[in-house]
Amino acid sequence: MNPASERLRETPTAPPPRTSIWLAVAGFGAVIAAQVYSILTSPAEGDMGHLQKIMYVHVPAAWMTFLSFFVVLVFSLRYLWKRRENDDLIAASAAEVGAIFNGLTLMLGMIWGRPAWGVWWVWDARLTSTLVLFLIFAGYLSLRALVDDAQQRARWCAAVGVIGALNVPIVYMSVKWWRTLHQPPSSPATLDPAYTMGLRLNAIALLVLMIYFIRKRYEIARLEREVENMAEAAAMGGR
Amino acid sequence: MLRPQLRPMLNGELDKAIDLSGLGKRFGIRWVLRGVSLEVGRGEAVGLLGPNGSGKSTILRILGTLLNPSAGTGSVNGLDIVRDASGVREQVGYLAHTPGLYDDLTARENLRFAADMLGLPYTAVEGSLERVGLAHVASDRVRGFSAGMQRRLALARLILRSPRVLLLDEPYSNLDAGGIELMNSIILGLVQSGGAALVVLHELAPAKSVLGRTLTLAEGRIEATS
Amino acid sequence: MLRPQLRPMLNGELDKAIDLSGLGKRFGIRWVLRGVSLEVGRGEAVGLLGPNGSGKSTILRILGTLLNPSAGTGSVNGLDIVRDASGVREQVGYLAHTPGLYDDLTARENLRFAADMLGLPYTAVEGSLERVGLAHVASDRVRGFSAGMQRRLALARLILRSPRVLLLDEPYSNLDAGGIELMNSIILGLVQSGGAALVVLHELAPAKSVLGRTLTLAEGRIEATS
Amino acid sequence: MAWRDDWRRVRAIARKDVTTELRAKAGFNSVASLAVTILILLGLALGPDAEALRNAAVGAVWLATLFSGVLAFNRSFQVELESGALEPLLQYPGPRWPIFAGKLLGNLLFLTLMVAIVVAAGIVLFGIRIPDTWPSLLGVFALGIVGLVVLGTFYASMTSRSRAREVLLPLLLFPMLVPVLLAATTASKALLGADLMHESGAWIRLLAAYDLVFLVATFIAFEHVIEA
Amino acid sequence: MAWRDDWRRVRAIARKDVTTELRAKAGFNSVASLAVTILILLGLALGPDAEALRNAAVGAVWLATLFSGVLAFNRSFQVELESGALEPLLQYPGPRWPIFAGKLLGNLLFLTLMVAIVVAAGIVLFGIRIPDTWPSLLGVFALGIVGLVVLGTFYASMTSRSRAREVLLPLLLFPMLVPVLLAATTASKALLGADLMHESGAWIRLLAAYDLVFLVATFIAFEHVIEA
Ligand code: HEM
Ligand SMILES: Nc1ncnc2c1ncn2[C@@H]1O[C@H](COP(=O)(O)OP(=O)(O)OP(=O)(O)O)[C@@H](O)[C@H]1O
Ligand SMILES: Nc1ncnc2c1ncn2[C@@H]1O[C@H](COP(=O)(O)OP(=O)(O)OP(=O)(O)O)[C@@H](O)[C@H]1O
Ligand SMILES: [Mg+2]
Ligand SMILES: [Mg+2]
Repeated sequence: MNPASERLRETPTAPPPRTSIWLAVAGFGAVIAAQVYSILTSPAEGDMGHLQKIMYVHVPAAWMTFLSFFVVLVFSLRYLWKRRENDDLIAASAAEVGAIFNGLTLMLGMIWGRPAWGVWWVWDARLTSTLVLFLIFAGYLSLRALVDDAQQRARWCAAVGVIGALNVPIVYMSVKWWRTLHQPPSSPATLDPAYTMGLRLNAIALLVLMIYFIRKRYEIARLEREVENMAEAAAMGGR
Repeated sequence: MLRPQLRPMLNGELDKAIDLSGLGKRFGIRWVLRGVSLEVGRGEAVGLLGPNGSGKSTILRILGTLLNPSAGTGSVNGLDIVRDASGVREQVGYLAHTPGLYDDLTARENLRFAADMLGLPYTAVEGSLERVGLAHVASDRVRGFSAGMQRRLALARLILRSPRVLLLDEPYSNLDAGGIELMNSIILGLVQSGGAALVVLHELAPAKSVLGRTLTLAEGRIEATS
Repeated sequence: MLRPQLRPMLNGELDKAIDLSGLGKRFGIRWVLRGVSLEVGRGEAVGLLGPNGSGKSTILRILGTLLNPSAGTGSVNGLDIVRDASGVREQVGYLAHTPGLYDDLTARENLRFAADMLGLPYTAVEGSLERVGLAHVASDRVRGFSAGMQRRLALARLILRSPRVLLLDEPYSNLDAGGIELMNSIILGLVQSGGAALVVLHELAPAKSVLGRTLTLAEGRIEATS
Repeated sequence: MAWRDDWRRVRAIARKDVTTELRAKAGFNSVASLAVTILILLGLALGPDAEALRNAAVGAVWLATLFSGVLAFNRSFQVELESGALEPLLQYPGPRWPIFAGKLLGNLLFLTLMVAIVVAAGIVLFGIRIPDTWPSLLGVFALGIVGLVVLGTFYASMTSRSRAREVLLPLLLFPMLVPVLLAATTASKALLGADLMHESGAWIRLLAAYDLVFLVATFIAFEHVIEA
Repeated sequence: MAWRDDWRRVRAIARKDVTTELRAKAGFNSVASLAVTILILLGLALGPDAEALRNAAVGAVWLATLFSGVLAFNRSFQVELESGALEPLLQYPGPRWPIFAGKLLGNLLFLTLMVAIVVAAGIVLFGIRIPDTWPSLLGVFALGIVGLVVLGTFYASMTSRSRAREVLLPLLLFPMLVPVLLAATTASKALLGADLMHESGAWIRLLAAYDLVFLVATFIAFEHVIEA
């Protein structure tokens, strides 16, 4: 029934990846550099003043959210197809990291919204869909936490991950219509070219950081499995 | 994590009803089965003993494709229990600790549901109700059944279609003298027709007449054999 | 509701640990027990046999104040099981088909909870864990316990406080040889100290050494006595 | 032949679920009356003035359906798990999709009936008046129910096997159902406002797409999910 | 002496419940985030325009609390039933009220935390601004929670023993809680509208009376209800 079930019990034989410290250095370094650059170069924005600089984290964070959830989709599919445990672990790591970026986007957005719009929250399409996205993957994570059997957890979460990801565009569209059918969305102003460069740099920096986080999280997961495999060796060895 | 010596040998396997080699199972990081190898030939009923918590039920559940092994391989009538899970399901009949019946359905409805799922005619139902001696309560809800009555009904469902390999987990518990006789006659009938049975039990007495040999499980391996 | 001849005789009852007279119980309109009268004296362990669905568990549940009788009366150490239900609860220890443990608590936590409810010191807990041979898994969650391990833990909870009257419903099922011995030693210890036990079972073998006499239940009445 | 067997399985499961729902004292009746109760609570909480209520009406109806529907989905698998009946179910030879299809069918019947009742109650309580566009309104509800049931049944097949099903299911399900909720409510509002068709038309198309996507996806995914 | 024993029982039960809630990972976190999810669903269903939302805010907060609270109550007894642990619990000698008191305590802790989170979310999402009358607002919430927990725990002790608990409990509970809901929402609205104290004062007195009555009543009734 299940494709390639033979590999289903196979635990990775290759040693777990060693995420080099340099990746971390590069990530954080790039972030700092990008921040410094963009803060120095960007003019104080008209009505928001220097507050606008939140954007340099807020927006890239949002992009990274989408990206990491795309990773979840890809690797969940791959797990269902190949049934390799690694794919499940990567998907899980990406989901956690994505959730964090998602939360960051929300937080910064709200912190920004308070002075910018005078309220913490508006039921704007982009905001709402971001929030729903967050909920979807909060569900994904609590499901992970709740299932004990490793293979069952892997299969269930892969399914939930795929189906959740499928839903993201539908959610976005529906919320958009929901708004526009009533009044023009009070969504964030689209960008003034003066900021795009800084934004790009920060995006790249956060991208490196994201890759580092996911790899690190994956490495930890793999090490946990290693412990179990050693236990297996001990158990099965004495024969 | 299969090590070479754990791989199955797929040749000359066809005279074996059940064949486990190097079976390992862990829950979390705790290894409950540490390389169990056992064979049950056609026309043989084998008893499986062992202290509480030694992993007997776990073996049956793996053979019943309800659990996946963590290591090693197993096959039923030559079908791999992981790759051909659905094929194995056609062969085995698994009787668990818990009867697993629908409390709000009557005895008859429970069996008719099973018949539907198995693609069998309803006539088979009445027969097996007779056989387990529940015909007189056939249209009572299961909720009110006593422990033993529920075991009997589970047994009736088991023999609805005649499985070639029976996996029985403490089949005699809750059964009265009549029930024990019934159980034995079923096992004997199967064995004589070239089927096989693996019977988990603690008290040998009731099964004396039917078991060819018994294995004993301890520390996650087969220890004694008699 | 009580027919005259079912009324209890309240004199000279104090040497009896368990005394049922004319006990009747119906579920819906079906009478499962139709006038069961039995006595268990101090220092006596009595076996209760009977076919599946004959009402054995029902009798124990009534004695354990979990069910109310539909007719007749009963008393434990002279306390009426309906009027002095709470008094009876102090006396009896009831071991049911199902262990009734908290799956998310560890073995130790389960017993400590019992100790809290009973007003006993925690030191008692370790002792009875030792006694039932679960000390090595004392801090594992019960969820993962095997059938027999759960029975053992239920037993440990039972002997935490020493009840004067034990009501055991098929106490040997799921238990391995060691477990059976343990169970017997507990029953013996109780009867020797002047307590009493009513033991429901199907297979006499494991209990041979401890049961004074056995009663057989059929058609809702006590039939044979040996 | 094989198809006939599978179809028999589907019917068997649907029938069993319906039977048990009708037998179990707290079956359909209770869920339905709970839905109405929730509707009333919403009415009370959203304050007395009639104007606000009429605007909230449609949303309230759908929320009531959602909140009580979740219970129905869980129950449909809970039946299997009480007394471990799921294991025997998985033991039957043959494909697993009939199990899903059967559950789906059962829940569909169940929910359709329930929605009918809730809507009736909503009409009475919130003084909604039925527009001439009621056929397309029916369409909206049908599509909404399908979306609800498909995802609900699918997630229930997992959550009901985990501890804390009654919490986990809504937690996973509700965010997924946001499009259904929005589409259904907005489209219904539009139609009730006797609005121009094309306005709600977009929503109806969205719902249809949603249903289609997830019907296919869940049927594929179920095989993987149901495995032991 | 006897009192000390009973108090020990109360603590033991409360501790056990909290422990299991924390262990079963779908305990508090999930229930809390479910509450927030429900809050958002309400926001979505009640349409985007900010004015309507601000009016609905208080009601939404209370509804979210109600709907997710029900789950908590059921869980607290479900623990007993999962593996027939209720029978042993009833077998223990001594009075039964400590069982009720223990459950009550556990649920009270649980719900207070949850409400705190829900309110915070409500403030952010619906743009509620905190009035100077916040102390009496706190009072309203405290009283509301007590009323909710007392009746919820009591009914759960009955319903959780029937199969369809997740349906039966809200079915019985919600109608009983109508006064709490009305009083809590109206009083809160009054206070948020920075209204004259005496307006909400009446409601607060009502809540207090309600709590008192049912606290006494349930404690008396429990002994009878819990019996096998
Ligand atoms: C909780 C509140 C907020 C959330 C959840 C949020 C979410 C997002 C997301 C998901 C994006 C990426 C959209 C895309 O690139 O497709 C984004 C972009 C952006 N956000 Fe926010 N946002 C929030 C508040 C704000 C506020 C208050 C401002 C400023 C007034 C703001 C300004 C922007 C800008 C300028 C962009 C880039 C727009 C573009 O790329 O066209 N956001 N936000
Ligand atoms: N809650 C109930 N509702 C309806 N009928 C019941 C209920 N409990 C028991 N019965 C009926 O009472 C009869 C006796 O049940 P009981 O469990 O006492 O039998 P038993 O002697 O323990 O059988 P076993 O040896 O199989 O355990 C059975 O026929 C059963 O159908
Ligand atoms: N789902 C599970 N999670 C964790 N551990 C488990 C699980 N199922 C079984 N175990 C562990 O595996 C071991 C074997 O369990 P199993 O039920 O196979 O024992 P058994 O031989 O059937 O014992 P018994 O004779 O008491 O039934 C036990 O120690 C148990 O703790
Ligand atoms: Mg076992
Ligand atoms: Mg019995």
